[in-house]
Amino acid sequence: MSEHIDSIRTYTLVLLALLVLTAVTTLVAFVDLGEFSVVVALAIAVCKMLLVALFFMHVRHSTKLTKLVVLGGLLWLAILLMLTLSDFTTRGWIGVPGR
Amino acid sequence: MNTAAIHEREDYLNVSHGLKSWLLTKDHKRIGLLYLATITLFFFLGGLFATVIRIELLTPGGGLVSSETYNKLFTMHGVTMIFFFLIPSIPAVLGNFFLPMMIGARDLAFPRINLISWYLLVIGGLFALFAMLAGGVDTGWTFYTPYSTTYSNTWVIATALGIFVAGFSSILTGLNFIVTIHTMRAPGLTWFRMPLFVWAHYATSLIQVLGTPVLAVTIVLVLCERVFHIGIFDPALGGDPVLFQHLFWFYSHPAVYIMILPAMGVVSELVSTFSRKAIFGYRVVAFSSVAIAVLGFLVWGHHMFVSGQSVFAGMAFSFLSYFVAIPSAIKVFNWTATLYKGSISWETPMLYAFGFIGLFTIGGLTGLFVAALGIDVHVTDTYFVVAHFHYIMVGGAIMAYLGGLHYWWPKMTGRMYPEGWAKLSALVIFLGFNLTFFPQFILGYLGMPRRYHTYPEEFQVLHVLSTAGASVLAVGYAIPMIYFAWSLKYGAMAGTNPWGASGLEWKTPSPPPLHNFDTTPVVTHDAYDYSTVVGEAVEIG
Amino acid sequence: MGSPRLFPVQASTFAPDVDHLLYFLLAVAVFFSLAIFCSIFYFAIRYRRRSENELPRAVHGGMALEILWSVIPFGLTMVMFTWGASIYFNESRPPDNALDIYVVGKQWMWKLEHLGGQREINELHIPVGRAVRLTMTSEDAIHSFFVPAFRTKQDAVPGRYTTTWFTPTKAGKYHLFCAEYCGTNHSRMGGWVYVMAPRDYETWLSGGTSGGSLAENGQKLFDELACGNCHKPDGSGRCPSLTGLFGKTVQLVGGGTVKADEGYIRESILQPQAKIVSGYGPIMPTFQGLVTEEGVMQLIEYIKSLGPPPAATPTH
Amino acid sequence: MASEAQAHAETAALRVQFDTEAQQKDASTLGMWIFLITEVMFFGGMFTAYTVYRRAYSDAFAVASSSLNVTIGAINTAVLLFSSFTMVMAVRASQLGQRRMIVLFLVLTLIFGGMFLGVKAYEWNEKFEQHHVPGPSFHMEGVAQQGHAQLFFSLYFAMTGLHAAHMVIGVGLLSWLIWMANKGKFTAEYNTPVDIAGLYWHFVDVIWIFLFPLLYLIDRHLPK
Repeated sequence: MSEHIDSIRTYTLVLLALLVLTAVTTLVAFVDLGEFSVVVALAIAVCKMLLVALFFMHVRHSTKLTKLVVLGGLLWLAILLMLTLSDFTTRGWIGVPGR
Repeated sequence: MNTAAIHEREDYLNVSHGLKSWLLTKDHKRIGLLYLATITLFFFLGGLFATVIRIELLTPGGGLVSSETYNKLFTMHGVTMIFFFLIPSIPAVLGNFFLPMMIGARDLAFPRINLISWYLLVIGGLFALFAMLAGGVDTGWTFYTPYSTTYSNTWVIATALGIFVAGFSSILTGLNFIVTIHTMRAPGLTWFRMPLFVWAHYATSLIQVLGTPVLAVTIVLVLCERVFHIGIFDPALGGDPVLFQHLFWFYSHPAVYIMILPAMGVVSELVSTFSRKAIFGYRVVAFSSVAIAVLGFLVWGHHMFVSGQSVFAGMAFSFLSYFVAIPSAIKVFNWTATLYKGSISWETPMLYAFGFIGLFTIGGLTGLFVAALGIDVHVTDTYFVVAHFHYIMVGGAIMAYLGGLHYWWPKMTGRMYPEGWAKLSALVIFLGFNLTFFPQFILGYLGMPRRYHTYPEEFQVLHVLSTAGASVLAVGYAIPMIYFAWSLKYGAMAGTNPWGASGLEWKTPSPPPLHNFDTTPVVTHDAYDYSTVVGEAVEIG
Repeated sequence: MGSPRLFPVQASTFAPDVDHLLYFLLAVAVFFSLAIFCSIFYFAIRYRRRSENELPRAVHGGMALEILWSVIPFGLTMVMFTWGASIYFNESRPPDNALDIYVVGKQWMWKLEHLGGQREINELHIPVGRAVRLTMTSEDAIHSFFVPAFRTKQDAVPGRYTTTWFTPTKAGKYHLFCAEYCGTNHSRMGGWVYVMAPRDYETWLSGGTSGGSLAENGQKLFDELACGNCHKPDGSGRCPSLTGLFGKTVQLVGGGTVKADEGYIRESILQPQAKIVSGYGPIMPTFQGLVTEEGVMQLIEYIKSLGPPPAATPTH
Repeated sequence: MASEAQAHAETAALRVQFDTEAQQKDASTLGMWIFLITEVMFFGGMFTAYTVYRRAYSDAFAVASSSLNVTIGAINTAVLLFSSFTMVMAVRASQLGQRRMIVLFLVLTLIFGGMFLGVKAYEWNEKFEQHHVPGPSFHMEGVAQQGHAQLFFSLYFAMTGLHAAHMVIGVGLLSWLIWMANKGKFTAEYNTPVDIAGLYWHFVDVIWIFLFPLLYLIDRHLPK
């Protein structure tokens, strides 16, 4: 079994990065960014997710299949969100209640 | 098992004895049989509900049972048939039994999880049974809010919990299949040498794994609302009942493909074996299964054209729905083309396959009707839809399930069933089915709404026809029960390969040994290569 | 209705549209079904197994055929989609001059209210040849307003408005059903739609009401609830003037806009904080629980009656 | 594998259905990843509901969100991140076959997990005291549309509740792992259970990484 074993240093750096990002996302929430505050919050969350997935969950060293599974899962989540929103965002477009 | 001949050899049935050896088994074959017994019970329970429904509908005024009872009957018919019979039917019985054998494995990747899956189905089933015995549930199998959360006074919670638990059974089965197919194929068994049954189950498993959790969480939210009064879908708080429908159909539309894809897999095996020919366009058929699984996730909104969903979402969902029609059509064309210049044998499983193709064609084509926005507005929530999905689920999935059961029965039990009776019952089922459900298309277009206890008199003639068909259908379903049971003791001994089939499961004795194969097979040919099966072959065509 | 029939009566302008699409689909379905059935029968007999040792020659598919039988059905389905969607789009857009009727579904009856204040339960009287628009909601579970002869159906959803419309083309008496399962007496939640010659309809209208018109009742309710304390007609109150509001585009706090239609007004009465008009504070209390769905509809009609959308400057 | 492969005696390190340890490990890892995908979809349903309602009722959501204690939330996030770190260190120790270190890091993970749950329990309790629990007694200052704020808290409780339920399952898994590790069951050759339990734990962490900004950090800048 040729597992790739990361160094303690790597893991520590990832932890630090995660903590810093937590602090950033908390602080930036108090800044008025208008519409972008959601975008920034989510972008930071995605970065943190990537750090955890790539390093802590070893996706970095995983097989193509594992990566495909991860991407597939996220894609399906996107399908659920996008197609549901396709209803909620287009309500009222033709100006007839309930249509 | 009354002859000495079979006792000389150790197989999965006689390797150990006693109730405990079954209830704690990790053998995928025994678990398959446990499922078979379980879902057969649920099938007859669901059938019983259907029988009362059909008798009730003989008269327009509704004299046999009260409205409350009638509403519970159709709800419990749906819940039982969908969650406790159709969803587990082919995957959990035939898939469990034969998927590992078809890929030359000794078992599934996670035998213990496989057993847990069965227990989850049983536990879920007991919840649902409890609800039914305690007083029943009347929300319709769709559990639409706010009726299910606020207005129904029936056993919604127990039933929903049952479905929740059974959902995890389905998830774990799918997970097990995917991992097994990825990691446990016999040497030489490349993806494009796999039988189409395996491809179909792979696609099915994707849906089980990706869709079922959304149903689970939706049920959790409904339960939260009903039990703790924290309203996620409650209009009084500004919640949107249509959101529930989105989440529900995100699973429940693909769930139709959980039922029909394995059926298509079975039919591919049957058509190939009984015409002794490789499936025409093997790769196209294999990919079409995956395409159906993927595209099936993009179309759920077509259940909601009149729900208050936006016009544009409705159009998008209608558009996407037509894409899923194409891979289904391709399969039908390819099966038909496979028959061309084949060597076609008219044994019972093949009759079921013919029945499947015919009924699925009608069910599929009427699917085009209900996907057309203009028509769906008129026919949604009418008997047209009822007829359409019964053509898919009963005419499709159950025909294939019975076909598969007949086909693999000799392998599972080591015994043949009586061919004459089997042919007769196949014919009776086909005729009874059409008589039951064809009139419902007409009823639906005339405007007869579904889930109606009473109805205007002008619909009575068609309802009577339908009930007449249902009684024929009931007889058709009873016959196999009897002769299958009979065959366990009196059936002729089945050889290793009674049909001259090509799959790996036919290269090991009937019934198979505990670990399926004495030595792991090595695959050197494509699927459906009959040149090695037929001795002294006479080439035709 | 006489002898058993295969197709329902056509009694609205949509009915023939829908039926024509159905005929097309039927033709396609029959063609493909027959093609498949006949092929299977023919092959199954022509190529039946004659000896146990037969081995058909393996055929490994033909891409040309696969493409052919993918592309042709796909083309046909796109015709179905376009055709069906265009009917649906029509069904979604009521004409401006349509006759307005308000519908409230509740377990287990349909309550319908005409602009003149005539109320009906499980019956709807409408004139032939005139577009009718239904604005619907539900007081409890989801219901669905279904008239097979018109080929229309629309869910009535609690908490919001939905709309459907039709133009009856043939006088007569047609079934009205609830098509969305709603509990015990779901199958009895229905009645009749009476399509009448215009003159009969006028007669019916004049004999049908005792109270005032919908707008008049709305005005009474408006006064009872003291809405006018804040919503002063000249705009001097703490809340926006409602004169000429209906149909106008409203500027909201935060920069958005919304069209003042039935849905918006309903929301503003029951959930006033959801959309705040630009220049005003979120001070209006909710009237949820104080006004029935029918009351809300009367208020809407009253607000509609406060003049057409002004062509020029709106009040401040 | 050799074609002559036959069934062998079953051990934890090599179950009877597999031919090699590598095959078994691949299967277990893939199995866990697929399970995590189902979890993504499970939480996905709630994220969808959240998105729909936040879009519709952004004002009420902002006020309701701001009533949550952001300091506690941020600290709890950090606690969970620490637990992920100790978990990955436990996995590393198991890859190196260091029995004592596996136990140590698993115990640390367990402690951090327990802390997180403790803080969560404190926060929920606070909600009960403040009448921020959806239901007839719900009341929230500063929101005219009580229903919309209730929707926020319904989602808050559903999402954090199910997240906590996953944590509790994780704590159970950790306890079992600690017991097994202490018995010396895991070696450099056989450490799959630690590995896949680690995947699960990190996944639960990732869910929280999204829950934190979505629930605690909506428009904090707005004047209240």
